[in-house]
Amino acid sequence: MSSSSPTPIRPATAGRLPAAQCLQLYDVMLRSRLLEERLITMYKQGDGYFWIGGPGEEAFNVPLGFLVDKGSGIDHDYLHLHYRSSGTLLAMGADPVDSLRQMKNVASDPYSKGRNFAGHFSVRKWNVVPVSSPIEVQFSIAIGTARAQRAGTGAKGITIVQGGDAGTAEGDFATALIWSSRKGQELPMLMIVTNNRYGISTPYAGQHGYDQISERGKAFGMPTAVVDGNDPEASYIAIQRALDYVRTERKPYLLEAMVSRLRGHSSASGANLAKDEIDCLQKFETTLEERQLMTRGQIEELRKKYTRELGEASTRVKEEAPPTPESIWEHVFADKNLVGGET
Amino acid sequence: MSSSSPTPIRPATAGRLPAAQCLQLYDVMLRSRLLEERLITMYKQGDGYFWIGGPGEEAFNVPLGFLVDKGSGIDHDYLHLHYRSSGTLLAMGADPVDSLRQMKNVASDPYSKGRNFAGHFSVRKWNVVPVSSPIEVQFSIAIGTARAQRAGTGAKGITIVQGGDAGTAEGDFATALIWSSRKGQELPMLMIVTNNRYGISTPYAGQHGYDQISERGKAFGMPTAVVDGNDPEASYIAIQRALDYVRTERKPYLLEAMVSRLRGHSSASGANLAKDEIDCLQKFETTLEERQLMTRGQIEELRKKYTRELGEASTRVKEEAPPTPESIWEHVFADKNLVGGET
Amino acid sequence: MATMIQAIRMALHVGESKLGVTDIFGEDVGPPLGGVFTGTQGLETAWNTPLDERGIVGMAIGLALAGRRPVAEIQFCDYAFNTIDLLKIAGNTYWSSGGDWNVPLVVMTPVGAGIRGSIYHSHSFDGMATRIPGWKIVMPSTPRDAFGLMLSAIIDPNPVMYLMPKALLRIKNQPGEELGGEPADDKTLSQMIDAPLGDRSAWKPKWPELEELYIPIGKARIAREGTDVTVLTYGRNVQMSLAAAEELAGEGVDTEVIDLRSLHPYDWDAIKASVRKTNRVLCVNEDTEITNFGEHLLRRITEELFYELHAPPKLLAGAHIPGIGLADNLEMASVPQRADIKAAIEELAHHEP
Amino acid sequence: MATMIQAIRMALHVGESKLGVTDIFGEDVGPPLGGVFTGTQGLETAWNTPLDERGIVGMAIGLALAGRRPVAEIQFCDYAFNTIDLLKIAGNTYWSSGGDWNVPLVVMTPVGAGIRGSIYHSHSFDGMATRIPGWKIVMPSTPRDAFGLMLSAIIDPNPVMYLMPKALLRIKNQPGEELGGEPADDKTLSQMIDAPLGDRSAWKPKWPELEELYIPIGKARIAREGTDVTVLTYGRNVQMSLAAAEELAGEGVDTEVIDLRSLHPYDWDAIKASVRKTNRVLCVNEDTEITNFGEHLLRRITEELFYELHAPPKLLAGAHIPGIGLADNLEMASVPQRADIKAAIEELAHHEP
Ligand SMILES: Cc1ncc(C[n+]2csc(CCOP(=O)(O)OP(=O)(O)O)c2C)c(N)n1
Ligand SMILES: Cc1ncc(C[n+]2csc(CCOP(=O)(O)OP(=O)(O)O)c2C)c(N)n1
Ligand SMILES: [Mg+2]
Ligand SMILES: [Mg+2]
Repeated sequence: MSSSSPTPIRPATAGRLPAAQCLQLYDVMLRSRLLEERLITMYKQGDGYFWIGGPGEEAFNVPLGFLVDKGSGIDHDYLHLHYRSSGTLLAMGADPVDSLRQMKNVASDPYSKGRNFAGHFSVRKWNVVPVSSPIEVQFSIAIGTARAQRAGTGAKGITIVQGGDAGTAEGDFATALIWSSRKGQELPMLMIVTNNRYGISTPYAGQHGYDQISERGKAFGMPTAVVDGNDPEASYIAIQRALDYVRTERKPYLLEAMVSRLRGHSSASGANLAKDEIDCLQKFETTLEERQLMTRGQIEELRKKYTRELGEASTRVKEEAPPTPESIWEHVFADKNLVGGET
Repeated sequence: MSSSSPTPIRPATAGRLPAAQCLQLYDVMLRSRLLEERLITMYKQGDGYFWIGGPGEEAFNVPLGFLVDKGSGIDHDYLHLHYRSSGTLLAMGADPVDSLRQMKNVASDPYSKGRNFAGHFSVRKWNVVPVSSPIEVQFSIAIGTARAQRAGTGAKGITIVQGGDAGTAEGDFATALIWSSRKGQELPMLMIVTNNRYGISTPYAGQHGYDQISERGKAFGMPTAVVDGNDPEASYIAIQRALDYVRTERKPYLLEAMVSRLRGHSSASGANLAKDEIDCLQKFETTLEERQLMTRGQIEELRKKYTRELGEASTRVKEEAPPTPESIWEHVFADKNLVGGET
Repeated sequence: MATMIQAIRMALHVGESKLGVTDIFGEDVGPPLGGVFTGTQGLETAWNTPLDERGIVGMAIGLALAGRRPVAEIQFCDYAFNTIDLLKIAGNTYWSSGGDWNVPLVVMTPVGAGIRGSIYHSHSFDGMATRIPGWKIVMPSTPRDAFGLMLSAIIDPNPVMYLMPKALLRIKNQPGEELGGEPADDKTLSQMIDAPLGDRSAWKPKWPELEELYIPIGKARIAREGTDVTVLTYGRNVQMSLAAAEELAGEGVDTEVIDLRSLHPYDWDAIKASVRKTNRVLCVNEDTEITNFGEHLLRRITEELFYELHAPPKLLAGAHIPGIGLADNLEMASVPQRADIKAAIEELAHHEP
Repeated sequence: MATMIQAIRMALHVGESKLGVTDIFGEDVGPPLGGVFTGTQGLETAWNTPLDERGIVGMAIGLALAGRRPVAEIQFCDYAFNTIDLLKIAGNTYWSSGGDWNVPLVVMTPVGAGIRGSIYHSHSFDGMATRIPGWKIVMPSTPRDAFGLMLSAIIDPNPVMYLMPKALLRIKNQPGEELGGEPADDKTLSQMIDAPLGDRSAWKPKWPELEELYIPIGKARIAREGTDVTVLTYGRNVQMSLAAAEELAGEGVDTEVIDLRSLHPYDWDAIKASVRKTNRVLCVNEDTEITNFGEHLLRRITEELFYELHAPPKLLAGAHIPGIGLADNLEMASVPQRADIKAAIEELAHHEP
């Protein structure tokens, strides 16, 4: 399984992307969805203890992954993601089998060596800092990578931080707003809130005093936007606009994406299909069909192919070795300054 | 030393209060200022280890004290203050000698039994919850008394919480904004920021992305206002307006008062007179003279009288007994539910 | 026979209907979910908070100061570590104000490993909690104690931390340990008080008439009497220690298992009496082993009962590493398992001075 | 002879000018103040943060992840308790990511009593810090160690907590303990590196050319050799213990004082060797006594060296109460004083098995 690199071409029709790019987005959206479905199956079959992930966020997260300036160090983008970001990782070129490994918590899991839950990515070579379970702490940490990028080397690297809607009630969200907007010390940071209108079971209504989370940014003098996160083209364009601003102005931007939560919060709430949510993948398939970019047959073909590949991969992963008991003592302290360039 | 009760009369001239009320405000402002000066003297003479207090905030804090609905329990106002609130306490009727006791950390200190720093009030019978040193935590705690008052008994009791400008960078300030403005669950809470444009040594500029702290309230749909906290009449009127709103609407309000810091941050920074700050007391004296409500002679007379009284009181306090070593073990656990009405 | 989580829910019901509890709140605590472990389903006064643990603890303190009776939940103790300053304030307000304001509140939170919860759903909180003076701290190991400790926590005029051993939330009372008033049949109880799957908007629980039961804070329970070795433990490890003790009984080692139930104040008399009898002591808990509450117990035992000890006292605790890993091997190697407890007891029993 | 706070400042200067330190920050750390204890005056890379400890710790982690070398200050450790979750993340990121990202940062913070700091400027942090795996923790008791431990902390690829004993910040090096390169005369040093009173906008420090000195993390210092009793301590209590030991020397008790310097990892070899020699051990620190780091040390000593002990090992620590009161009587009764240490050593020395 491989991934191709992005083709950031300006759309011909307003709000539309070129055909090739649509197909490219669709391809990764589909693989991302099927990966999540495979993970859920693994969970249900007892090949993992917990599932959480991003079905319903592909139309936003996949474009994000394509637009990231991928690389290592302050000249490239840092990503402080949360646990629904498989679409972003796949678009960046992650191998889905590694997600299966984390699900099965085998020793070969490159993200955590069998230590952490599914969806908890860590890819230093691409500046993807470890996803950690506590909600919103990434917003307090992101200001640090952003500050490192502020002085700047002339490169366009920025910091991207993402979290859910309910999590913005934590003080860490306010921390990011405050530290990123200090006058004369602004930080090059794109803050993304993926709003699925829920925190586990708690609906948005009655939890917030504003209609959109993005309103929180206004007092801080930063540009804000809300985008339909179920529309991959609109998302691509909105992300690109936000990134352009942050890369150029070296100042913060708050982007809110309205997304769906297609399988509930996590396996703890059953991971069953939510019937009352828009499915961005289905919607985009209809669009592609309407524009005659793909036929239903081609779609089914592709789905089958990826489903088969993922099925085979999961069979292989199940045979991989678990971490040893003694391995708990590994990586308590570092001997080398890896982030400082030592190897 | 005693205090008289407030006379909340609507001002005759716009932005002006009736003469009697001006004199009443001035009286407490003066006593409050002289109390702080006495505390600083005690500190400088070695009769206390640390001073922090409110010289420069009298024109705001004294009116606040007069406007509080004073009493015990949810039918009255709860006060979550910080360490510059002596003016408020004196206006409510606190005996200045008790502040001297806390300064000298004698056993008779009613606020903390010699345990806490000066300015750390606690008066359960008036709903003044203990001032604690960590900045801004009062904003996270205040939502609780406000929620208890939300359901309401028909009474007008509300929660008042106050802190400095720099402290609003703590997540607790955001917590108060968020929890107080939840749709359908709004809290009757007046949030006050006394903005002296400093956090210890750090100036406002470059620490905030907005010109006024009050802008932070706007995203939450709550009314906000900025008042000249060096003008006791303007402050009185602004506080009254804010209180009226909160009492009636049972919803939050954010009020920012621009105040002076006349003796620096605390004794740690010398407690010396700041020359470049407006002195609200001097200013108000000039006003009173101009309006021919007081003569310079009367002012000097009053100042002398209070200075003498405080001097005598401090002499007495110095003779009072320190807490015993064993007393450290007292009040670790309560046997009775005092806040629940047990006596 | 109620499970532990049902017992907690029923205790909260007694709390709100008879003991003046006014607010039961936390993330996902109110309808529709009623708690991620079902602990607050169907309760009258349960409501959902914003996702903000600092707000939750602050809210609890404020409500308490205003004379209400709050029970706040932190969804997992793993997420309480940004509130330690506020927990300290709850614990120091009565003392700092020289006895002016007490702070009667309960914070309940699930703790510990045993469910493959990975790095952030396996934390223990006993080490942290016992470092915060001014709090009482309890931790049940049976549904009956869970019920009785909750009622005691609710009526206490101080802040009480109620630690819920996650791995035991579904265990049932032993026969003879029933709560007064609970239906004999599990299914009946479940139909009465467990929320149905699917739409719950019209559902209302039917609470059984329960007898009030107060397990006093500060009193341990001798979970098993024995003469050879004392095991001091609490929560999840009580059940494990009892199982290990039963195995060892067949091998001629007679173990006394003390379930502390209260971590602060703890039952020093019970500990002392047991150590005087067995002269050998093992302390078991799941928290990381450096600066561990068991080390306090053992330090005090060593200081005060030095000449009673016929073997070096022993601590069996969590590995001192940054987290508990997800894979079976990792979790099992990170916190004490029954076999580890058994081996430690054996070693103590057979130690020749 | 540098004071401890001058030594720290000079170490930070060496850090930023030679060891790659890029950011020294915290509340009031930058100009004009340069730290509430003057620790960061005149440093090139010092800057002021918003009043937000969570932001400060988060910033440090983020900077570290981006390959910079941050030194963050929490103005008083009393205000670090709302950041424990973030400190845990700094400590677990390397482990959680299976060795992918290390987090090289230093957090420095003043700790302890001794200045009549009342409830919120007297806290200790050793109990808390040692409960957070993945951190190294150091605490100097002399200016020389303060300098050398800071340099070691800066070059370490892990998070290092640097605890500054508040009461010792103005003490001077003993003769023979000078830093290589510091001017012999105090006044000269002060004129070179202490910011003037009043307007400082034009002021620049003149840093002496200092030799680099690395006190290894994990190595204790035998502050005083002795044969009768071992005192294990660190920070402020080292000086007190030495004074007590000197008094007792006149009374025929020969005390060994071990200054741990590193709390994690700690120097088990040095501890073991000393206990084997003296057979009597006292642990002294200021933190509250329940779930105290000293209890870990004593627990391990008791477990591993039980038969070496000729007297019950003893802990002298802070009273387990919600705060340290302001009045002299209160502070003195709340944390160990020299007389308490002396009495405890004496008791151990004269204990008859
Ligand atoms: C600090 C913290 N508190 C609580 C939790 C438990 N928890 C996990 S996900 C979640 C809801 C998050 O909602 P939101 O931020 O909207 O993100 P979403 O899952 O909807 O994408 C909660 C409460 C947590 N992980 N961290
Ligand atoms: C949580 C916390 N962090 C740091 C401090 C130390 N400190 C005391 S006052 C202060 C500045 C407060 O500034 P501001 O909020 O503007 O209030 P002001 O003193 O100016 O009235 C600081 C940093 C503290 N008391 N609490
Ligand atoms: Mg959500
Ligand atoms: Mg200020």
